[in-house]
Amino acid sequence: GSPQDTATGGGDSAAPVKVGLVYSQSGALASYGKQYIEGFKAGLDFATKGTGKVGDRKIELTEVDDAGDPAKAVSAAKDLIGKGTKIIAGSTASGVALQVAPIAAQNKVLFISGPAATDAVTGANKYTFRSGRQSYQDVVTAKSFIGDPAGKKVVVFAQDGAFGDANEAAVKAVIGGAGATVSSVRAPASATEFTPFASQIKTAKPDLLFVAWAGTTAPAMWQTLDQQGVLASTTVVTGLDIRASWPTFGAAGTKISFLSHYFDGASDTEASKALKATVNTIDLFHPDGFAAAQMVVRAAQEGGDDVDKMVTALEGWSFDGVKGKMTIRAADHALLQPMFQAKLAGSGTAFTATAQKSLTGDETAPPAVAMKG
Amino acid sequence: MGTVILLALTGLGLAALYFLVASGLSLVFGLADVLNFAHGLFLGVGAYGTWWAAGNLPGAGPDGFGFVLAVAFGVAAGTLVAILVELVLIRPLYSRTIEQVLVTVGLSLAGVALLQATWGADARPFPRPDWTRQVTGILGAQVPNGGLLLIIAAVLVLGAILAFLRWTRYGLVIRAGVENREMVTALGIDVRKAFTLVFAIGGAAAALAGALGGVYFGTVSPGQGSSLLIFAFIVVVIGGMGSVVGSAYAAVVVGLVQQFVNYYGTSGLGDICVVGLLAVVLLLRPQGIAGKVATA
Amino acid sequence: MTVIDAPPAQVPDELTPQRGRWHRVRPFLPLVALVVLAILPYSTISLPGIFEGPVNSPGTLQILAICLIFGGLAAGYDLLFGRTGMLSFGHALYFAAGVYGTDILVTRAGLPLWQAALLTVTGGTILAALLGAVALRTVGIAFAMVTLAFAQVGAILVARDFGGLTGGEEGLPLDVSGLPAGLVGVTNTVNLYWLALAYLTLVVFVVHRVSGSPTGRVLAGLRDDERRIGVLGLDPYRYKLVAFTLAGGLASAGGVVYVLIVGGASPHITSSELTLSLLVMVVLGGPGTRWGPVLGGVLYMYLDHRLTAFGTSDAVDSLPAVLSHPLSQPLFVLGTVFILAVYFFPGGLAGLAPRVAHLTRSLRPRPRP
Amino acid sequence: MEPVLSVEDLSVRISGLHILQGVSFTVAPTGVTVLLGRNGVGKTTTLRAILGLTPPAGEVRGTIRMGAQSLLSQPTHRLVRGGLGYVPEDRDVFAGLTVAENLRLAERRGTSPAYDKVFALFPELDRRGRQRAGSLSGGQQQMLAIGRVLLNDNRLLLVDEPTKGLAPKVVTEVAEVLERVAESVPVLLVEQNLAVVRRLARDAVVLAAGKVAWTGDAHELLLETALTKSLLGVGSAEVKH
Amino acid sequence: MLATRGLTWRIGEVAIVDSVYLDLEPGEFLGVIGPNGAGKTSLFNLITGLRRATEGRITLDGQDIGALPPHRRARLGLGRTFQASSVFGSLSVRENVRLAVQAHRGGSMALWRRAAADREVAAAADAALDRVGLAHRGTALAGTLAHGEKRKLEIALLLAGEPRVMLLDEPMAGVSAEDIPELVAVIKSLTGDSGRAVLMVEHHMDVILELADRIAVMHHGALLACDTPETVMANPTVQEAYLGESL
Ligand SMILES: Nc1ncnc2c1ncn2[C@@H]1O[C@H](COP(=O)(O)OP(=O)(O)OP(=O)(O)O)[C@@H](O)[C@H]1O
Ligand SMILES: Nc1ncnc2c1ncn2[C@@H]1O[C@H](COP(=O)(O)OP(=O)(O)OP(=O)(O)O)[C@@H](O)[C@H]1O
Ligand SMILES: [Mg+2]
Ligand SMILES: [Mg+2]
Repeated sequence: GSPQDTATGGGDSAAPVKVGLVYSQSGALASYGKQYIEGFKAGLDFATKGTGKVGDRKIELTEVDDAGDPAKAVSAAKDLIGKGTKIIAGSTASGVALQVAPIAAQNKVLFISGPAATDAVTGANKYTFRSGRQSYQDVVTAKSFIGDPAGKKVVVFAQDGAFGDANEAAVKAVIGGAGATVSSVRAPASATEFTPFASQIKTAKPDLLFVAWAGTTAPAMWQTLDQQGVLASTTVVTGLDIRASWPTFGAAGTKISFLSHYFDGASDTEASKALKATVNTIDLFHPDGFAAAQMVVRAAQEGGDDVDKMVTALEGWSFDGVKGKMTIRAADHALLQPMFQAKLAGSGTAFTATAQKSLTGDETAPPAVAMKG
Repeated sequence: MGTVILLALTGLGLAALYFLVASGLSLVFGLADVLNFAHGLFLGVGAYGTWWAAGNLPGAGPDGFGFVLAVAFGVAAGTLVAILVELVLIRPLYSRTIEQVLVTVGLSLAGVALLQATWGADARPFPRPDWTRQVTGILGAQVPNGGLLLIIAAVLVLGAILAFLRWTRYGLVIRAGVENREMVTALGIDVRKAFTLVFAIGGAAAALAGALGGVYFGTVSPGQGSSLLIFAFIVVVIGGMGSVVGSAYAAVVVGLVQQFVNYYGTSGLGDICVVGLLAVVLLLRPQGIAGKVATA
Repeated sequence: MTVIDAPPAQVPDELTPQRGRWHRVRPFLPLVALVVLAILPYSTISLPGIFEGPVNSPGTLQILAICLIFGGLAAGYDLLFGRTGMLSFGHALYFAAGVYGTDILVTRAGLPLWQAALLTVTGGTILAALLGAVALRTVGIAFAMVTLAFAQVGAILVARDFGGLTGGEEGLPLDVSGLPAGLVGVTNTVNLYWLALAYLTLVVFVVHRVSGSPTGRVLAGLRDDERRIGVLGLDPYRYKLVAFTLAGGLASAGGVVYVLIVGGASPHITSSELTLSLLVMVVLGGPGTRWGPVLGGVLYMYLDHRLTAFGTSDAVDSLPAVLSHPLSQPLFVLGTVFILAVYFFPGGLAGLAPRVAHLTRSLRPRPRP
Repeated sequence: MEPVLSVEDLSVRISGLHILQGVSFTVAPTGVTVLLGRNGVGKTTTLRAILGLTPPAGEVRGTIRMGAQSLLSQPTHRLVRGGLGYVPEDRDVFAGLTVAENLRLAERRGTSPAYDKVFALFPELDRRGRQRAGSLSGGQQQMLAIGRVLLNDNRLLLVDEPTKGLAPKVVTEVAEVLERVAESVPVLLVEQNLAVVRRLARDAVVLAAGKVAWTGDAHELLLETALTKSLLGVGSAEVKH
Repeated sequence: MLATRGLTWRIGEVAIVDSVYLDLEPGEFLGVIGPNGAGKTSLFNLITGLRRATEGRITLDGQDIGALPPHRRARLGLGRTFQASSVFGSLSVRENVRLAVQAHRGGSMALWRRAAADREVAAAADAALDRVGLAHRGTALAGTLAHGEKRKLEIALLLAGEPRVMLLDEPMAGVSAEDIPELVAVIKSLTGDSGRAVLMVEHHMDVILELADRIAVMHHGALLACDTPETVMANPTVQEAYLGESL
C-alpha cells in the first residue's frame, strides 16, 4: 500500500453516512460527555424520526474517547478522517475544540463542536460549527440582571487563564460598553482559600458581581463569598452548572442569580419533550448533543458526501432545538439561541431551578467576527 | 487590621490543611524513605469514607456525634488502605526506591480512577455539621469555623506524632531501618512491623486531612487529594524531609505567604512566591529548614 | 540518608562490549529495526485489537508518531536519570519549551518553521543550561525539588496566559498556513511519522554515543560516587551540567516535532505529571539500558492512547459492573499495568531479554558429567 | 561435646555465581572457632548465610543447625532474638543515629542490657554517647559494632574481622575482650590478623575457593609451616609477629 | 613539596585536627599512625579538600591550595584512597580504572569519541590492574568484589592517576595475610621512581616499619611526634597510647 492512502467516503447512495463523535468519556469532563452523547442520540432519533437514516443511508456513529486531552482528540480525528469520515462532532473541552477545528479545515471535513464554550470556536474556520452556547452569550444574559448598566459598578471574579480572560473581556465589552465601570478580581485556578479575594470584592462594593469559576473548588469559593457577606451585599450572577453541582452551592445557592444555558423545564418545545422522553431529566449539555445531531442530519441530507455543500446547507439555517429557535449565523457560524435567567430553591440535596426570564437568540447574539480560515 | 487578622487566621487554616497532608507524607517519606505519590489516594479514601459513612453507616451522620463517627470511619478506612498498600505493594520493594515510584504513581492513577468509577467524576456535597459553615468574629474579622477546626486538628496531630516519635522505640527503629534494614534485622528487630506502622500513621493523618478537607471545601471529588499534594510536597521539602516540626513551620510559612501575597500582590503571585521560596530554601539549605533527618 | 539512590545498578552496555553467539549480528539489529520502521507505512497489514486501522492508516501512523516521540523523550531523560543518576522532576519544562516555543514563534510571530525550530531548540538548550547551573548546586532530592519548582513556574506562566501568548488552559493551536505543505493534512501524517522516527533515531544515537564516550564514562561514575569523581580530579558540576543541558536540548527538539504532530500546544504538557510519566517510562523500560527507556516510552504512550478505546470496547462493556466500571477508566488500567510491571518485570522491559535467555539456557538439556 | 552450630553441605549461589560449594563444619560449644581464607573465598558469605542475610538474588542449599533447631528458612530477626549475635564486616553502624541510640536499638526486649560491661570495655562509647555514629572514626565505629552485641546474652557470636582498622593497642584490647567473651559464649570468628588468631582460636576452618580446605586444631595449623604455607599462603615468619 | 601550616579543623569547640605542621619532601614516605579517632582520616580530608580547614594553610609546591575544590587539588597531583572502599560499584573493575586514567589525562569532555576505542587509556588501565593483581577480575562489577579486592582496586584507581603526592588511608585493612606482601611491594614500587611522595595511614605496624622513612604520630588531633621509625617506636607515649602490649 501507499503511505498516503486514505479511505475515500463511499460515494454510492446506499453507503452509510459516517459520523465521528470525539468527546470525553473518561477524565474530568466525563459527565458532560455523557450528557452530550445522550442528547445526541435522542436528537438523532428526533431528526430522523426514529429511523436513524437520512434518505436510504444509515447514519453510522463512531464514538471515540478523548479523555479531555487535545492530543488524543487530534489522533482520533485523524484516524476518523483517514477512514473516510466527513463529519466529526464532539469536543467537550475548549482546548480540544480549538485543536480539532484546524484539523477539520486542513482536511475539509465538517466539525461541529460540542459543549466547549470558548468564543474562539466561533469564526474559527469555514468547516467549524458549534452546537452549544459560547461565553459571550452567558455574559449578555448576565447583563440582563442589572437593568440599565449606565453608571453601575461591575466586578468580574474569574480564574486566571484564557477562560477568565475571555469572560472579563466579554463583560467589559457587553456591560462596560453599555456604560458600567468594570473591574476584575482574578484568582489562580488552583486556589483553595478564597478569603483574600472575597475581601477584595467586598472592598470594591460592586452593584453586580459576575463570577466565572469552573472546577472542583467552586463550592469552597461560594461558601467563602457567603461567609464574608458578599452574597448578601450585592447581586451576584454566575452560570448555572450541571444538576449534580447544585447541592454543592449549599446555602449560597438561593442567594445567587443564575444565568443558564439550560436546565430541565427551561423550555417547552417539541424537541425538549422528545429529549425528556428518552433521558427523563434534561441537564445542561443534553441540548448541545441534541442540536449537534440535528445539524448532522441536516448536513447529510443536503450535502450528501460533499462537505462544501454541507457547509452551505448549515450556514444561515434556523431550526427548532431543545432550547427553542436556534440559528446558525452564516458570517461566523455563531449559534444564536435562547438563554435563561434562573433561581435555585431547596436545600440539602434537593434543589430545583425555576426560570425567571428567557432571552431570545437575537437578544444574546454575540458580535460577528471575521472568519479566520 | 480586620483584614490582616482575617488573612492571618485563614492563612493558618490553609497551613493546617497543608500540614495535615504533609505530616503523613513527611513521615513516610523521611522515615520509611518511600516517595509516596499515592498519598493523595489515602486522602481520597478518608474523604469518601467519611462521606459514605455519613450517608450509610448506622449512627453516623452529618452532625454531632454522628459526624465524629463518620470521620472516625473515614480515618479507619484510610488507615486500612495504607496498611494494605504497605503490606502488599511496598513491602517487597524496600530499598528499591525507583520501583516504589512506579508503584505509587500507578497506585495514585488507578486509585483515583477507581474512586471516579465508583462515585463519578463530579464533586459531591460533603456532610458536615452546620456550625462548620458559620463564621466566628475574632477582632473584627469573620473567620470561618471550618478553618479553625483545621487549626485545632493540626495542632493535635502534631502533638500526637511528636509523642509517638519521642516516647516510643519505633521512631528509632524506623530511622535505623531506613539506613540499613538488614542490620536492624540482624539486631533482632522485626523491622517490617515498624514500617507498616509508619504507613498506618501516615495514612491516618492523610485520611483525617481528607475528611477535614471535605468539611473545608464543602465537597468531595476524586482528584482533590492529588491537587493538594503538590503543595504538601513543597511543605515537606521546605521543612526538611522527615521532620514533622519542620513541616509545621513550613506549612505556616507557605499558608501565610500564599494568603498575603494573593491579597496584596497580583493573583497567582502567591503560588509563584511559594515555589520561589522552595527553590531559595533548597539552594541555601539543601536539607530544608529543620535540617536534620528524622527528628521529632 | 539517601532518599533517591542511583537507579538499580545497570552497566551501560556501551561500556561493556557484548559477547556471545549474536555479537556479530547485534550491531546491525538497530539498523534493521530502523529500516523496518521506516518502511512500515507501506504496509497495509491490519493488527486487529492493536490498532484501529491498517498500519498505514493516518490514525495508526499518528499514534505511532506520538509513541516514537515519547520513546525519544524517555531516552533523553534517561541520559539524566539512568546514566548519570540525576533525578530531575522538571524535565517536562524543556519539552514544553520546545512545544510552546515553536508554536508561539510560528503562530504568533509568523516565523517560518525552520527558523522557529532553530530558535526554539537553541532557546531550550540555553534555558536548560541556565536553570541547570542553578539547580545543580543541590543534589539528591533537593535537586529534584528545585527542578520541579522551575517547571512549576513554567506551568503557572503558561496557565496564566501572559500577553495572550500561550492561550492559557485552552492551549494554542498551531497556525499551519506558513508550514510546508508536506506537514499539513491527514494524508501527510506519514511525513510526521518519519519525522518522529528521525527524532527518535537522533536521540538514541546521541545518547548512545555520549554514553560510550569518555564523558559518558564520567557520568556513569557520577551515578555511583560523586565524591570519588572529585578526588580523581574531575569537576562533577561541569559534567552534570553538560548532561543536563544536552538532555534539555534533546527534549526541546522533541517538543518541536511534537507540536507539528499534534498541531498545537496544550497545558497538559507543562504539568509535573508529564515529568513523572517520563520517569515512569524509563523505569518501566529499564533505566540505564540502551533500549529500555525507548520501549518504556513507546509502551506508555501506546497504552495511554489506546486504553481509552479499550475502555469503551464491547468486551469491557459486557462485563459485570464491578469490572466494567473500573476497566472503562483508562487511568485505572494504566496504573494497574505499572504496578504489575514492577512485580513481573523487575528491572524493566530491558531486564526481560536476559531473563528469557537465562530461561532458555536452563531449559536446554545439560550434558551429564 | 555437641557442637553449638553445625553447617552441612552449605551451597550459596548469587546471580549465577557458585560462591560456596558444599561447605561443612561445626562450631564447638566453647571457645573460638576461626574461619580463615584469602580475600573472596566466601567467609563473609558463610556468616551471612547462617544469619539468613543472603541477598534476594541468592540461593542457599544445605542444612544449618543450632542444636536441634534448623536455622535455614527462619527470619533473621527471630534467629538473632534466639541468641545469635552478629558483628558485620563493614561495621554497619547507623550513621544517622547517635552512639547512644545505636546502643539503645540493640537492646533486646525482655532482657536487661549490660551497659556497664560494654562501657567498661569501651569507655569511648560512653563519652561519645551523643555523637552521630557516622562521624566516629573507623576504629570507634568498630567498637560500637562490637559493643552492640555484647549488650545482650547470646548463644553464639558471629564476628567478621573485628580488628580490621584498629590501632595495635585496640587490637590487643579487642582480642582480650573476645577472649573473655569466649569464656561464656562460643564465637565463630573471621580474622585476617594471624596474631589474633593464634591467641584466640581453638579450632580452625580454612576455606579455599568456596570449599572447606582444612579443619582441625588452630594451633596445629599455625605450627605446621607447610600447612599454613599451602592453605594461607604465608610463611611461619609472618605468623610469628 | 606538600606542607601544612597550623592546619586546624574544628567542629564547634572541639578541634578534630589541631594545628598540624607537616612537611613532605619529594620521594619521601611518611607513615601516619595514631589511635582510632586521632584525626588521621580528617587530616586527609582537609588536605584533599573534602573538608575545609577552619584555620591554617596547605601548600603544594609552594602554591596555596587551601581554597581549591577537591578536583582542582587532584589535578595538581594529589591522589588518595579511602578508608572505607569507595569504588564505582555499578561499573566493571576495568571501567573503574579506565575512568581514573581518563581523569588523569585531562578529563576529556568529548561527547562523541568512543571511549572504548582509546587504546592508550585501556593499556594504562590494564597496567594498573596488573600491578595490583586484579587483572583477572576485569569484567566483574566492582560492587560485587570481596572486601580485599576492593582495597586493591582502590590502589589501582590511585595508580592510574599517577599522582605526585599519594595519600593512602589504611590500604591494608582487610587484606588477607597472603596478599599483604604483594601489596606492600606495589606500594613500595610507587615511591621509588620520580620523586613521588606518600602519606600513609596504617595500623599494621610491620608494614609501616618496612615502608616509612619517617613516622608521624597523631593523638587527639595534634601531631605528637614526627621522626624516624626508631625514635618514634622508642617514644614511651607512643608505646603507651598506641601500641600497647604486643599480642
Ligand atoms: N552480592 C553479590 N553478588 C555477586 N557476587 C558476590 C556478592 N557478594 C559476594 N560476592 C562474591 O562472592 C565471593 C566471596 O565473597 P565474601 O565477601 O564472602 O568473601 P570474604 O571471604 O569475606 O573476603 P574478604 O576477606 O575480602 O572479606 C567474592 O568473590 C565476591 O565477589
Ligand atoms: N563530622 C564530624 N562531627 C563530629 N565529630 C567528628 C566528625 N568527623 C570526625 N569526627 C571525630 O573526629 C575524630 C577523628 O576522626 P578520624 O576519622 O579522622 O579518625 P582516624 O584517626 O582516621 O581514626 P581511625 O584510625 O579509627 O580511622 C573522631 O573522634 C571522630 O569521632
Ligand atoms: Mg569478608
Ligand atoms: Mg581513619
